Amino acid sequence: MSAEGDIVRFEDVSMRYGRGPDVLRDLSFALPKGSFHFITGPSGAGKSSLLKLIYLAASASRGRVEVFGQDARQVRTKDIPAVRRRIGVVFQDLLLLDHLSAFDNAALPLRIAGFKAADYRADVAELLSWVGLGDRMGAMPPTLAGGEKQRLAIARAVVARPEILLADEPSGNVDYDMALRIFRLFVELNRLGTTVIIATHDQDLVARSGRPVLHLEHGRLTHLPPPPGEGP
Amino acid sequence: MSAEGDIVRFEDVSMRYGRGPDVLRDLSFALPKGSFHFITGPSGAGKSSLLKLIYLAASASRGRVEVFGQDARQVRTKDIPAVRRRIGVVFQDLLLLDHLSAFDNAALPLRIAGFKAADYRADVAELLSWVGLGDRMGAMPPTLAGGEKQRLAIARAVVARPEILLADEPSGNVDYDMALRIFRLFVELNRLGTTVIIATHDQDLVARSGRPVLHLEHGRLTHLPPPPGEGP
Amino acid sequence: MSAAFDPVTWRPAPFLPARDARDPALLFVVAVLCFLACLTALGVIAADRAAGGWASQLTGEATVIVRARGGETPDAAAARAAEALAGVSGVTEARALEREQAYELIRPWIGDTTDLDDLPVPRLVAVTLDASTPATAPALTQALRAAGVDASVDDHSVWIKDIRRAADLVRWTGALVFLLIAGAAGAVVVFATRAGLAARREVVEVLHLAGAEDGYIARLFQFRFAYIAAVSGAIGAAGAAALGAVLRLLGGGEGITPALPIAWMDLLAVLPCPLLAAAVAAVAARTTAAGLIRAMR
Amino acid sequence: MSAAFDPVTWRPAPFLPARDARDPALLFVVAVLCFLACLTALGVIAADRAAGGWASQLTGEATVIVRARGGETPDAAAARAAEALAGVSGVTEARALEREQAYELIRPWIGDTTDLDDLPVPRLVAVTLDASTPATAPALTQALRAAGVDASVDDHSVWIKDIRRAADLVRWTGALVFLLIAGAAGAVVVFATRAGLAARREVVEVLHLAGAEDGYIARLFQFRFAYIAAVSGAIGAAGAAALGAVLRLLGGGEGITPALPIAWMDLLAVLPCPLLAAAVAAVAARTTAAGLIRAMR
Ligand SMILES: Nc1ncnc2c1ncn2[C@@H]1O[C@H](COP(=O)(O)OP(=O)(O)OP(=O)(O)O)[C@@H](O)[C@H]1O
Ligand SMILES: Nc1ncnc2c1ncn2[C@@H]1O[C@H](COP(=O)(O)OP(=O)(O)OP(=O)(O)O)[C@@H](O)[C@H]1O
Ligand SMILES: [Mg+2]
Ligand SMILES: [Mg+2]
Repeated sequence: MSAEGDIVRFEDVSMRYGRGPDVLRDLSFALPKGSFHFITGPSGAGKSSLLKLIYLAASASRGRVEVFGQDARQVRTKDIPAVRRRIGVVFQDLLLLDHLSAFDNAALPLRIAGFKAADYRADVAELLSWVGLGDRMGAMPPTLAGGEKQRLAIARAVVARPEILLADEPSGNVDYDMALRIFRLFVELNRLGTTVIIATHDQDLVARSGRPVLHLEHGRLTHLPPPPGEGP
Repeated sequence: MSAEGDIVRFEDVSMRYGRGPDVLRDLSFALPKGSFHFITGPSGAGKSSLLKLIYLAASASRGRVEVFGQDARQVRTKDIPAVRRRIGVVFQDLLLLDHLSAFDNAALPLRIAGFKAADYRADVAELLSWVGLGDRMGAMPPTLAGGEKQRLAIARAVVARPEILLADEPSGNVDYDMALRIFRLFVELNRLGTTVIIATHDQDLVARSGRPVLHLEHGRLTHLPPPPGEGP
Repeated sequence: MSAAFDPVTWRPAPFLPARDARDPALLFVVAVLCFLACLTALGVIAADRAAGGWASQLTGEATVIVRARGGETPDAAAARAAEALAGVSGVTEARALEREQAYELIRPWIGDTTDLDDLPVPRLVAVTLDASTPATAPALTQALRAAGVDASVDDHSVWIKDIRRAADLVRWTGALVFLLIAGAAGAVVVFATRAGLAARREVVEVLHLAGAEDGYIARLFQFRFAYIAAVSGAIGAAGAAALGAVLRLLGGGEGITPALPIAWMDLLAVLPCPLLAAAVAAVAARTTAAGLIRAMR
Repeated sequence: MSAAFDPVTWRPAPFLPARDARDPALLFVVAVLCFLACLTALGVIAADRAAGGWASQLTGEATVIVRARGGETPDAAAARAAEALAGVSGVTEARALEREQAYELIRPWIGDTTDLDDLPVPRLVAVTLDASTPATAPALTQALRAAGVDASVDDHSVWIKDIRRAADLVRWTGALVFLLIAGAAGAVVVFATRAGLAARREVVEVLHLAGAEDGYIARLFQFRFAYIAAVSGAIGAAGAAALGAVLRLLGGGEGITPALPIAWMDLLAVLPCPLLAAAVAAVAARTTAAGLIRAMR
């Protein structure tokens, strides 16, 4: 059963794509509400796949995934959007809409959540400035530099102050200073109550942050997080 | 005039997109044939733009760019493909073809150069194994992990043993061990005669490599490369 | 460039690329097929009217040939026949024709003659029938026999059968062609919509992953493609109506119009076209979007 | 999965996604329009034949009404007329009809009579004309006058004018509709090809950046889309030919076929359709690809 305060819980979770081999095997862990974790591991270890299970874009082939205290398998199809709106995701391949300006891309979650433009205009502009896109707000993604696109994807993920933030390799295309700046943004968000989970190869950042790490190798968890139940 | 042995030469080069501001300003440098350089600089400094000038996907708004001893401006449109076939590029956004298998993607430059499948089959398979994709050769890019896609893009860039290799952030999505492995691949290629130019944020790699660095800030060169003319 | 961007004046852009709404391929294909469908519809209406016109012209009248008998003069016999026929229900008017008119018709058979009185030239009675309840040939024959007149009735029934058959042929062929083209237009709307939507897969994906409700996404596409189909349907319909109007004007009394008489009111028949196209596109877009979303979960 | 992948048996995959070649939207739209175009072509051919048939039936014969004069018996006059007419160049055969046949034609005018000999019943001569160089009515009249026969010639010229006009109307309308549909089909091929190619922009980009020659890229698209158009053109043409064959079989002697007489050979008229569609698509694909490449440089 889900412990009070665990916002994400995996119990003996395995996962595979179609009829392929298991890319995640027997994962068990729990992330308390308001925690801040890194997921590390070599390329192909299953980091992105693990995040997909959390934002309900894939389902476990065995075991039980719980998000917001609900069994992922029990969430009805029509309730998935509501769950997704509580989760912000920085996708590894960004998934920006090329025909929308940076500003429109960043504002997208707020529009979907039904907010009025007048209410969030200033917030979006401020956030974009914060990630260094203040003078590129009207630009379309194909005209942005690689690191600029990545920062835009981060802005979009955090703009609606989600309860869970999943970031998949959010600093692969930015320099170290910018990576630190982004990390500070995540820390700030975490301080306001968001549970943060970051998949990354940036060992430096992981080491300096002093945050707990879930390390995957070939789909298996090799470093365990601190025992669950010590939520905020 | 172009010094003997300089494979890339910039003379007071500025560049901009459309009617936008200059993204590169007054760049002057020369890269000897067979050299190995890094290009560093914060996000948006103009690294990718500089590489575009070399593979003729953009042209300078002022100044003179020379590639293979020819003025880029003088290359006739119909001769561009021939120049491009001598250059391998790892694009920052990878540009893999989603409907082709990893193997087909990697073999693409060889097919375009007119080689017969029988002649390169084994080489492509060996290269893919080398970058750790030995068991994913039949997979389509959308089913590859982020780092796997990046390694595939690298394999495609080097497969035809180009005279110049341009790699734009080639290790943003791979772990440190894999980044080193890729670096060794580039070194190997360089030893065989390829001029290598890598744009990256990975300060660690740059520092450990001991190779010369072109550092860009706001489109200006701040570290100069060693004086030209010491090529192989 | 971005220098011109001011967040204060920013208005949300449509989630679907505006240029898609001007997608020339979709617009053109749907417009052409709607044009052809409307044109066929106009043609069918006109052909139907033409056929109806021929038939009613023929059913509206009959000719009776009266032969003088037993000393009666031909003219007297014709007058008596006309009188008898006028009394039959379903006859509006019966009028004995002049001797010369009757002679004209049989002249080839007897050659030029100056002395008409010498000849037993039959007389003709032109009968105008009631349009709604025309008298039948047997009824006319019956009345003539009752009046003791030797006459034969020609109600054009042989002709009418042929005309009716030709009219039915035109009507059915037209309807078939119309159904074919309208079906093609509908199918093109469906497929073009599906193709257009498949190209916007990434919009569906991003919105879906960002937590947009399925109905919200489906509605975006539904309105967009309904709008495109309505616009191209309207273009096609307007084109067909314009061509119809040109034909109407060009062929005032002769030319194409007598064969295909188009009335100004007929042009209104193209009105449902944009609506139908929009409805088909809306349903196609909705179901396709729903399918894409299902595949993504 | 990748476990099944063996580099030794690997064969290069086509640069353009194979599923594009089965793009249902493009296939269907082109097939439908080719079907309609071919069907119209068949219809025009058949209508042309029908009209030609009516006209040649009428132009192939003439009727001469012979009136006895100056003591000659009607039969003798008719025989003399037939003889005179047979000598006219452009006449294949001239045959005097029996008295009864002539009487049948004028019976309505004179009523039932048992004593035919009492009546000055004219005689008829049926003239069969040479199909290629038919004798004209004036030539026949001339010959009859020369032979001193009192006769009138009916060469159906009134009817022929009407028939010719109707035939021309059918022919021109058909040709217009055909041109419209064929034009629409061609334009659809062009636009569908452009739309399909725009969706493959990234293939053009990657090949271009990898150093593929412009002609090489253009050719990929050219062959691909020509192939698609040829296949759908063939499907449409086959459908039209099949429908034509069904109509041919259904309406053996009557039904639709007399009005639209389709010959088996006519079905061959659909053959150029796939070729034309392929040619149009090839040119469209080539120019579009070239345009995309130019925009990329
Ligand atoms: N859609 C898919 N279909 C099939 N296999 C997939 C799919 N996505 C990922 N895989 C495979 O699953 C394994 C784990 O992939 P995943 O993306 O989770 O790795 P990752 O840890 O995120 O790697 P990276 O650091 O390179 O992004 C890899 O072997 C990958 O090839
Ligand atoms: N196609 C384009 N149109 C307009 N502006 C562009 C275009 N591509 C890049 N830019 C702008 O030019 C500047 C330099 O971009 P460039 O991609 O060269 O940077 P970079 O050094 O590669 O950055 P990164 O490390 O983030 O990839 C940036 O401000 C970027 O927004
Ligand atoms: Mg990943
Ligand atoms: Mg870049």
